[in-house]
Amino acid sequence: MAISVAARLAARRALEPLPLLEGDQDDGTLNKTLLGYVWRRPGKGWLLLVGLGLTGTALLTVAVVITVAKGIGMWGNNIPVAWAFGIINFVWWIGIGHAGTLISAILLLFQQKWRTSINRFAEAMTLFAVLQAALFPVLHTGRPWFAIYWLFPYPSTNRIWPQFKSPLMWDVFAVSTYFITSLLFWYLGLIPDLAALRDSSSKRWMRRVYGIMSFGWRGSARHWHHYKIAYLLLAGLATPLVLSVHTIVSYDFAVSIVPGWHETIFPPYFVAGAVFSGFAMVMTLMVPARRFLRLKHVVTPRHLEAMCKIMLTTSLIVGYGYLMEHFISWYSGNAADFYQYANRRGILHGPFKSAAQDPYIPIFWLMVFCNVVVPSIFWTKWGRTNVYVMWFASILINVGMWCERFVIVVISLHRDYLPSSWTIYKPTWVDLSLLFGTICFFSTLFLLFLKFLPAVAVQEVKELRHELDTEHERHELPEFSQEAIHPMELEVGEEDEQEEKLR
Amino acid sequence: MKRLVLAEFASPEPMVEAARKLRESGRQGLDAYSPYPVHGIDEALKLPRSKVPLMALVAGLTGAAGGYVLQWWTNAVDYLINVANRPAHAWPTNIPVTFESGVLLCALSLFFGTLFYFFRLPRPYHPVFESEEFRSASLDKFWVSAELKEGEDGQDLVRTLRDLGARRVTQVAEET
Amino acid sequence: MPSLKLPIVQAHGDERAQWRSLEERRRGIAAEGEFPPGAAEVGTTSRREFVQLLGATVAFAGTAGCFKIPGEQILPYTRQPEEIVPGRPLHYATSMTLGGRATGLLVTAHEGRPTKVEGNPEHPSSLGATGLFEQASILQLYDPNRAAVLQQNGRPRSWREFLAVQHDRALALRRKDGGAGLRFLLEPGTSPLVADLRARIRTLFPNARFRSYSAVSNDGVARGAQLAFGTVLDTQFDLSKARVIACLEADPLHPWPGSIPAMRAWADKREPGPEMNRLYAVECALSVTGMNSDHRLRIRPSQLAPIALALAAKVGSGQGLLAPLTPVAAKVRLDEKQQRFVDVLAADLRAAGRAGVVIAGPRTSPLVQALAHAINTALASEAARHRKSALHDPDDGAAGLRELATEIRSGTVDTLVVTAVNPVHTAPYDLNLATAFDAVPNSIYRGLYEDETSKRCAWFVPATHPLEEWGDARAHDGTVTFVQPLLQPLLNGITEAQILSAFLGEGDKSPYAMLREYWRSARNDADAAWEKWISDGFIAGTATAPESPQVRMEAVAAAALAARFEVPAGALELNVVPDYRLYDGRFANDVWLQETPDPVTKLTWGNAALMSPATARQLGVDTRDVIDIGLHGPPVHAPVLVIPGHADGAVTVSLGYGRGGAEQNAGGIGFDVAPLRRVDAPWGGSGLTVTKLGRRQPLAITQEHWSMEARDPALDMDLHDFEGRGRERIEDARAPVATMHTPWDYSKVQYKWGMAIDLSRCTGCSACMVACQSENNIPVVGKGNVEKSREMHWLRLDRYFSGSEDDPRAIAQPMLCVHCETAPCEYVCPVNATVHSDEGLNEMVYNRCIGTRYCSNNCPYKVRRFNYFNYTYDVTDLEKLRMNPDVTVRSRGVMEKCTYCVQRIERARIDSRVQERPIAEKEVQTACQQACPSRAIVFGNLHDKQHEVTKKHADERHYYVLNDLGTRPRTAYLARVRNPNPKLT
Amino acid sequence: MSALFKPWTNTAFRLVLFGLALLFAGGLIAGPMIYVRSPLYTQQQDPIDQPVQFDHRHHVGDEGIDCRYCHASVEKSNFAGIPSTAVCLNCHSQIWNKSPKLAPVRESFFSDRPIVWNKVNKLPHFVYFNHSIHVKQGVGCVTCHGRIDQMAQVEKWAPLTMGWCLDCHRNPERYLRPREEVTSMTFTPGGEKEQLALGERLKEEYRVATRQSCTTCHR
Repeated sequence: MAISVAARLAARRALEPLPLLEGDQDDGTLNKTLLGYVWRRPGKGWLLLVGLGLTGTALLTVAVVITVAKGIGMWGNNIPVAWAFGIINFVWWIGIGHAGTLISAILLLFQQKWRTSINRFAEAMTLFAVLQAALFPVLHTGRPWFAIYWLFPYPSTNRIWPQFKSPLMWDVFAVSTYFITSLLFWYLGLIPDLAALRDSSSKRWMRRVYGIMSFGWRGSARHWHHYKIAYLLLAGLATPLVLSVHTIVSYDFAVSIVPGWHETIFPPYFVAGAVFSGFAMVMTLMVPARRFLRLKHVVTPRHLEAMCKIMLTTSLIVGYGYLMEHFISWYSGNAADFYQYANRRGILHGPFKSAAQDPYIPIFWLMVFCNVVVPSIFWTKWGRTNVYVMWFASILINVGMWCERFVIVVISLHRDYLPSSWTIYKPTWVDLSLLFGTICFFSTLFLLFLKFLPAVAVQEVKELRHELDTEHERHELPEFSQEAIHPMELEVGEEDEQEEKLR
Repeated sequence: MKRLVLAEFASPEPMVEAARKLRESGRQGLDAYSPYPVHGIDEALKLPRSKVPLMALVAGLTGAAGGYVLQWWTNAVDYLINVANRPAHAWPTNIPVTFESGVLLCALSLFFGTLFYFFRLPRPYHPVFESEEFRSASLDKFWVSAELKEGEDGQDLVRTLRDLGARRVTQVAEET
Repeated sequence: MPSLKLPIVQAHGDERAQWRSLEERRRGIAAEGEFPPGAAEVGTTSRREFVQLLGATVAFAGTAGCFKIPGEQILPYTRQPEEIVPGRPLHYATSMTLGGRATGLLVTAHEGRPTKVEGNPEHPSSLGATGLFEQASILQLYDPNRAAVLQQNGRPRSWREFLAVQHDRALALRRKDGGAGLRFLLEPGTSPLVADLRARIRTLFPNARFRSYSAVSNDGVARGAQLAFGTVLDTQFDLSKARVIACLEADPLHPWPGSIPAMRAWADKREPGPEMNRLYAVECALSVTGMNSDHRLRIRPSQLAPIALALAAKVGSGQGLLAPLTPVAAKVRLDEKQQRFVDVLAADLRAAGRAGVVIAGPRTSPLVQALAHAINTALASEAARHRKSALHDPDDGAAGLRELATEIRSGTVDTLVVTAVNPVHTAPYDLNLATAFDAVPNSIYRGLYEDETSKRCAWFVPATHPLEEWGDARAHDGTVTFVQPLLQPLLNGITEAQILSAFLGEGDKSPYAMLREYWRSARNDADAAWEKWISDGFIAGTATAPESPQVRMEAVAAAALAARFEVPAGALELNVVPDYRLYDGRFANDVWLQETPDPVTKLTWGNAALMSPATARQLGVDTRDVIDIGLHGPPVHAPVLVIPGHADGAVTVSLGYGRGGAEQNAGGIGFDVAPLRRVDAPWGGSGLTVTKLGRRQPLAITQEHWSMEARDPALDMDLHDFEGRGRERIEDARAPVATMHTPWDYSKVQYKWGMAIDLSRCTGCSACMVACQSENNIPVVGKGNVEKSREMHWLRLDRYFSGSEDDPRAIAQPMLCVHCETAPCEYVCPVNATVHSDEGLNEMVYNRCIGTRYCSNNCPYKVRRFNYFNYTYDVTDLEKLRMNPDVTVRSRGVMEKCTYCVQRIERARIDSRVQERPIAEKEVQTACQQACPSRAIVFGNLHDKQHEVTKKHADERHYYVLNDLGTRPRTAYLARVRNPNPKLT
Repeated sequence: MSALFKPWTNTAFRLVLFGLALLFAGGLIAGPMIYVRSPLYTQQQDPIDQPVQFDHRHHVGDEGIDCRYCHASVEKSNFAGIPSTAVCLNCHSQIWNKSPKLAPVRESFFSDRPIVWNKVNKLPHFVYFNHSIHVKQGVGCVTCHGRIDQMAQVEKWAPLTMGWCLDCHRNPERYLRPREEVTSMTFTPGGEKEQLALGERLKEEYRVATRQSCTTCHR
């Protein structure tokens, strides 16, 4: 029997990917929409948010000063829980900082076209996240004024060197390398757009500023010639780097002998968790940003959906990690290990009654809920296309990933080998303001970035549009360019609501 | 003092075409400018293969080697200490730092090398900037520049460019 | 520049003479020969010391980096005392008296500054060991809160003014009525010198009265002896003669004054085998002795007498001396469990015969005491030794106070001299002593601190610390012991003898002169032997001869018959005990003791109402709930602490807290139990009322978790088990663990340091903790930080319970850095701050540490401590004198941990190499080892095959904690083996 | 309307970048490292005033008094010892007993108040140095304190950094001398080679076992 045209169209519609760019764009419109807002006067909402951000940053400063002036005693840390918020926040931020490089590097290598509209954005987020993370390793030491330079191998008058068997030394190299590389990668991509800003600005002094920032870039073919390769190589470099960084962070735990830390599964599961939280953070920031910067035509539902899929995948990996830890702890028959995980889950504690009374059990289950249950909503097309859903989900995932680090760091330590030293950890106000403060500092930097730099890699989008033109991709599915607008119309309500939130 | 003729094109293809024609006509000191890398311009201008990968490779290997030697020398040679009964020179523990230092040096070379050596930047002033219209080169238009020889007035060059489809042709001179 | 006068420098007049004589007679390890002069720096502060403290107070202490070393000065002597070599410590013999019993000490001094207390190996009540109190006394010496000013109603007065005033007044009293208005309330004492002074005062003032009082009285002993023997005798127990030991509310395994020999003797017979002794404990609150007992019966206090009676009857079983008790015992009703316990114990005692002994606690009722005496006599026990008590006054607890109070109220007392420690605070509330003291026109109080009592007295005289005074006393066995000062009174202290002499009109006579004169008159060999006595610290062979008195059986039986045992059913009982750390509160300002966890409850900085889990459930309270407890008097607020093994239906509280004196550290810590005590029932009673206040209060407990959770760090097994399955457990716990790394070769080095800790010997008394704190300048972190579990003790005592919550099996385990050969802490340190020495020590280099705390995370034993704050920034100049100059004072933000007392190793190493000889076996002792009363800790060179530590490392009981982690510790533990009675298991 | 920047800005821009790079490398890395090695930081050759103008040139050089006469505990203790006032007066009660230079000494002796000297060789509080063992093993005074006999006013001669200590602890043979020559200011075995030969011999003879374990000096 014959299949109706409508049905065939519907079927194709379901299979065809959503468009990467919406509306009929050319370089001119792209310049207007992607660079234009830099010249617009800052809105009230923006000012308000920056204000809040700065207040939080002030709080952060206070917390840091107090910590350095009085000592780590201002935190809740104790023996055996000698690491707590400091390290949790460090790992959390570093993890978040993984999405940027991943998107821009790995997706570039895989030639995923959809990366172009979000990579700049994600890279900036990476930088600012790593900046937060970088605060903690030094701050959490007892004597930061020494840590700041004793951790580097320089010839000192006492002839003593750092100890390279320590994962902390690996951390020092990994984090600093990661930060520097991401910064350079980001800036290299930014240069042509800075030139574009220089040339599109009306004020001469502004043109001067951007002129200097762009090092006098003039888009010469001889430059593009090297530029393409250099950019590609940096991407190729950043890919193993991004994997190495969280692997090394996971060594901080995996290399130790603490039950709950000494896990061979850590490196992959940490990297997956990092990507997971990173994408969640990109999502959290992107959903409102694309609305207020009017970027919907370049950051389309297709991008959002792709991110949802990645989050779903990584959440599955993470979930598998959780499962394995608990399984192995039982399978290995190691009492300390078994107790460790029984004490986390609070159920199936075998002979250890006391394991069921741990005050931290809810945090473990919150983690499971946020990182395993919540993301499974992305199995549905609805979940992947409804911005409300993905936005709230992404926020919950950020919470969940923080909990994961709490579970690993604090819960493992407070129930280690000798029960005689077991104790409970309670954070102090300094701990909390450090967490809150870094979040504010992060958002402040991000808002400034959104205001003064192009949030989308303009030159790459132009290039993409050009490619699409030449490939006549758009001509293949004229009717879908209409259909594809659909999900955006659904959002109208949400936009107003979000605008409300900011006013 | 250096003099240039600048020609603006609306889209990449005619620019590439014009560039090729000029080169084939044996003109020296050619260059093209575009907001994003344009396909085909490289061979149009017959640009030699880029040395960037070589530089990156050398830098990366140097970094890695340096990183490894540093660890080995400091912990196993210069001040050998019994740390937890582990071998003083334990190569597996040296892998992370070796890798990271390799990446670091490679990245630094890629950024600063290309910027300062291959691009000869920073260069806030360049003759092309003498023309206000040239601003479009980083936004949405595509330019070709050709250097004028001593005493050449360049009228014919202007004409050829117009014939090649340039929407706008100007002549700039390097300020001294 | 902080600078304190060095006594030697400012010495003058006959004081100088004393110092000379004393120094010539110093005993000790200082190198022999003629000493040319050297120098000491900045007053008593030695160079090392001074720079350290400077470092500690300067911000960024311990910088090797950015800051220049600040300027320093050196103050050499003007005339150098011969024997002082700057930088070399000297050791003086002296002693410390508690409850009238002197413990011989050897005190280390750097440039005239006492820094460490050790036991005097030759002294009978020390045997080289010390308890918590002796160890902590050094801190008290330098306590900035100590009183320094002699005052009359708050106005400063000079000693000579005091003498003048009192002399005139005394004369008046004497003329009036032979001093009928003169009363003395002294600390229980055994000093021959004081005895002589008292006698002379009596001759001058025939109607004056002397009494002595101490809150921790042994009144039971005196009354019991009176009942049993018809005369007051003091009983000691030589446990080396005992195979079966029954403790009735007795606690001989904690270093109370005079009980160190008992601990040693008991421990010596804990080697598994036929000769192994067996310990039964019958008690209310779980005590140190109870934790170490092979069998323990928990009872309410009121049940002790019936059980003792039943036991006596059972041991006698109708024949011999104890026969008269059989009919009396018929009225005793015991539950089935108690009955069984008593039967088995009685049988065991009878079987043991002369090797059996029953020890009744010093505060048990006279009847229990008498019954114990009766049993011991019936068994012809060789362990019980009766001697004439050396105390000046009968130890009758608060009875003397009551008489005094009535006398005062009747207005007969004009002058009251108080040298007893703080009676106003410790006296039972029904005496209302405070108001009584107010009524005395001329009251004089001599004390270390301006405390509750000084507020109530017209005159206050600052007391000398034992390390500041000349004097004498008697050891637990009567041996004459000398007290020799290590420095002149830092704070113008006055000795008890000086106060008494004031009433003899002898004017300002130096304590040394008094002592010298007395002994010259007392013994004709004094001049010849004096130097030896002082340098030995005691007169050998002056122990009181034991007596073998007859038990007046009929009196005992009559008392037993008269005794009423039944207690209203369900009535809650109170049990008051002296505190394991503060004694009666006299050490309340000693932060070392405040922060030392209670050996049983692990509670620091305060006391609590201890009760069993069952009782807590019944009262609907839990640990940290605040309750009101009252016993026929005003209630007191007390936090609950649920402790397994406590008797049901009873609550235990300890003395010494809730202080309101001028002592900053003691103020507001814990609650005062005086309102719960009455003169006729000072140690509790039944009818305790408890009301829950619905409030909670933080408790600074250092160990919250009781169970070992299947990790078995402390192996604890019964004898039969040890011969069977237990042995496998031990062998598993020492089996070599496979490793990828070729073990480091230590065979080349001369010394391979190691330690062995015998859990069978360790009673958990915690003396080692204080010794370690004193030796290694370990800071005190305070209540708040202990609540956050940031205590700094390098050596802690873990206490685990196993078995049932009601009748648990308890074990204490000293836990300190075990110096793993493959130390997990080392490979995670990014800056090489903790590494291995060529001799296998796990070194901690403070000045390299940046405080990542990674090492602590990776230490499976959790023995590493972190300076979360700068704990030494507010140390006063006075306290700085206490610091051990051989150990760095750690700055904020660095890790620290047990170093095996490496400073002692290095000192010995350098000495031995300068003298071109190897280090001798006993030359290096760790502080904990030296202090341990039961010799549970041994340290030494594992290369030395003859060394005790090497033997212990080969012992069949030795194992390594968490062996399966493959850390290869240098500290071996010896499994605890108990010797339960098969009939009871 | 001319270009945004003038040609000279190219050069200027590059110079600025170069300057910044230099500032970072020099100011943050090289600078401090040079500083801590310089006498400015190590306090070598810092003049240190003393309450009494004691001239070692005269006492050691001219009179040839042995170091140990005043620094008496050097062979027994970690601390070499500063002479007590009485020691000064052993001689100066006879000679120069009227000299105004020695007024503070006499004042100290009769008032029984110590003379306050200023320390020259200071070590951080976490470093434990012991004179007796070094003297015993044949390390000369001059090796660490320099030619005291040529110093009018004693000054810190060696940097006393850990690296400096390690130099000797790693190869003592370069510095050892016979025990009887320890206090000699002028002893020399000859050249480099002789010193090594002598050092090796003495190392055997004195059983010198220098240690590099941390707790040797840090406790």
